[in-house]
Amino acid sequence: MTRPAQRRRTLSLRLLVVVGAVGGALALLGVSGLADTLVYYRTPTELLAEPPPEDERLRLGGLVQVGSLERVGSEARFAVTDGVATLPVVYSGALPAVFAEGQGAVVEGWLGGDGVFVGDLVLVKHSNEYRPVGEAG
Amino acid sequence: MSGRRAGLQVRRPGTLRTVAVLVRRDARIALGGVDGFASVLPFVAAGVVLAGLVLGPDPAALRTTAPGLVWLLVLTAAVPLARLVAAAERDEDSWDMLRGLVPPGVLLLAKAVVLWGALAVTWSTGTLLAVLLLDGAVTVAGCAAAVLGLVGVAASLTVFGALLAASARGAGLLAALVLPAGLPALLAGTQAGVADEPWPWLALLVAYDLVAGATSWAVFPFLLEE
Amino acid sequence: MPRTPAPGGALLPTAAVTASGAALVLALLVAPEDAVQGPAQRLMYVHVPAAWVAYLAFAAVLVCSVAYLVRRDLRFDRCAQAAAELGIGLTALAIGLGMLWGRPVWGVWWTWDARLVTTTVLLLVYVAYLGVRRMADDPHVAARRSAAVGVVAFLNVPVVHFSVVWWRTLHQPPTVLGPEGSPPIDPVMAWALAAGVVAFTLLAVLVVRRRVAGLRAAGAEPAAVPPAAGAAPVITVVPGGGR
Amino acid sequence: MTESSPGGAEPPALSLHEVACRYGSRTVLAPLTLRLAPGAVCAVGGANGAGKTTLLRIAAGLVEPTSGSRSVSGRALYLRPGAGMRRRQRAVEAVAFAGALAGRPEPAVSAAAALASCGLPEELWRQETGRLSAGQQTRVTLAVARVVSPAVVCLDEPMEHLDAEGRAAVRATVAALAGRGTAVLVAGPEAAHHLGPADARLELAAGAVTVLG
Repeated sequence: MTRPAQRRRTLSLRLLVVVGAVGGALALLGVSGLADTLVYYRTPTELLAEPPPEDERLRLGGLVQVGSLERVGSEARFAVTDGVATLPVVYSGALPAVFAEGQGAVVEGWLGGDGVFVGDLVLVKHSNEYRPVGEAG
Repeated sequence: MSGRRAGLQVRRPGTLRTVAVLVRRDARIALGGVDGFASVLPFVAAGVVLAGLVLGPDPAALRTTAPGLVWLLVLTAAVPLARLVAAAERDEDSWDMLRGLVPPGVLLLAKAVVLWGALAVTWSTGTLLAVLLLDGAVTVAGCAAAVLGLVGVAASLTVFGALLAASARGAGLLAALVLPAGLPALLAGTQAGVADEPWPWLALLVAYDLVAGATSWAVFPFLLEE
Repeated sequence: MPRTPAPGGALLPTAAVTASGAALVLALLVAPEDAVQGPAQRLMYVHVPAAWVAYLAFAAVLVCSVAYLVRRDLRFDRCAQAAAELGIGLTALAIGLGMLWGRPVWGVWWTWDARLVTTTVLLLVYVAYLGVRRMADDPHVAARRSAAVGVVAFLNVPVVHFSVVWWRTLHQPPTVLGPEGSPPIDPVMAWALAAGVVAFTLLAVLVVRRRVAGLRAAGAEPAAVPPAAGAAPVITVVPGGGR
Repeated sequence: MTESSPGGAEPPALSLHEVACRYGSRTVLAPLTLRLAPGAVCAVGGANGAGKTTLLRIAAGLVEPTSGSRSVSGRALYLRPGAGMRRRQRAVEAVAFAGALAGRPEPAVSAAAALASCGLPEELWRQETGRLSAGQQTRVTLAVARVVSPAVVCLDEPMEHLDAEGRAAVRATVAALAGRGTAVLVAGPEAAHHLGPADARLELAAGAVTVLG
């Protein structure tokens, strides 16, 4: 109470150390390649390079290949691509309204032995781009 | 009455010496009885055994959940372990003497070392049981992650222990603060043991230790004030 | 301390109402419909400002906490509490609106994605922060402890913000505060978003100010009478003075 | 007791300058300036809740005063009877621990000497302190004060639970500490009667101090 000036000095030293530590930590995380560690979904390239065990439930993410979507009854077939590799997907159920060819999607399911991904849940992964109708790229 | 000096003039012992003295005392107290630290180990054992029962017969499922389970149990056990910092001292009226004799930074360091030891024993016990009962695996990276991750957990826990000391209420709130503060350790500690490439996770843990250590050091003296 | 009328009188409320109206018009009428997401995207004009102003509120908690630790003035403590309450409300709003937005666009209300989980943890930590405030009866003790927690809790904010950059998530990376120079957003949409942020910020200032006034009234303590100069008895004790 | 030390030749062991303590609007301790020279003994009396403990804790640096400042020429220790030890420590270990923290070169040796001077029977030295009686625990606390031997010792209600022999041990310890240059503040309900020889006797009532002489 009596020594605010002194307290301010020691506190600013302490804050400086904290800011330095946070900065150092952020820098460390920036260069550590953390991006490949906690993955919400895997890409077709990764799945083809390292096929998972057949009973493992996983998420496949990428762009829905243009021209690949066909609906047969309640079943939908399409291909998910990351620009390098492509995986065919079969899914039975209602697709989200926003789902479209050329858009991002994440499919939950299993990779079958025949190389076809059997999905039971389709999520749309939209990009961070916002464009009006008619201007979409 | 000239020439009288104030008390016996004795040099303040160095930081490491003080930490060693405090840690030795706390270790002796912890090993000497069944309350406090020792009651945490049966809890961890029960957790591992019950998980084996709940998760069923599939060895693959048990193996994959084992590291995360151990970390979850360690973080849960951390809540009662926080009492080792100050609440136990205050209950037995030794806290005032420690505050009088040990500077805040040294006290933080010593108590964090004590907690690190207690957490490390807890983690090792849990991991050993997971290996024996759940067919879990121990990897070098997993152990390194434990060594690193528990540093940050111990630093945060020391702060929460000081927070807990002054109030009997609020232990539940403490859990709401400790578990998120331990989230990086839970996440990276679990993943480092199973990932092909543990380095990013170990880097995350180093960053976590850095931040947790610096902030704990920055705020600890304010929690000691009355 | 005497209650001083707000500087500028009704200026701030007027500005807040104007900005809110403008944001509403821009978001609902002027801004074009998103080519991919359709009308659901308009939730962005509320969801994003709520999240940003929540960050801002938590930053205010941090600043007020540090200020309290330096000055030991309960005014800063009241500001910290009001800002934390607002931040919690806005974080909950952002999560709720995000769920409303996610259901039609992603296809799910909730998923175990790094951004969603870290945001929820952020909410829990600040709820616990408010709890810590109630752990002590003495206002200064409560203020000191919660200030310490307020400093530590803020560490969650960068984790939430960077979660979509560090990790591969379902949540899209930041559009405006991203690492790239030019945000990939239509200019009219960007204006609507900016209006939303301004409106939320002004409303937030209003709410915090009201709440601080309420807290001051609730916790009003009669100003301690400063001791008259020289009133303190001076006692010097030396050995051998007794009998 | 003297009102001013001649020339102030010697820096005080403890100097409290216009310290006051308020809790909300309630005054726990009215502003007070108190200087203790090395080796001075000051008894503080007063009813429960009169502010004795607050004064002692401010003096020991455990409580930050609401206003005013404090300076001390070395370490300060606040001790209640039974304080300074963990229940599962043996008596001699507890005292040696305090000595080691205070920087005693041979803590175990000084601990034994301190316990002997405080009159704890030797067969109890290796007893866990939690199993000692309240009076015996007080003697361990006194031994802690002796072995640390700081610039200022604040003893809060040391005479509680003590028989005549125990009170004599407290007086002897206070005298020994003062002889080594430690300034001692002793608190108890009746400063005038029970606290032994003192250089000054203060009486606190509702946070305000009166000097008894």
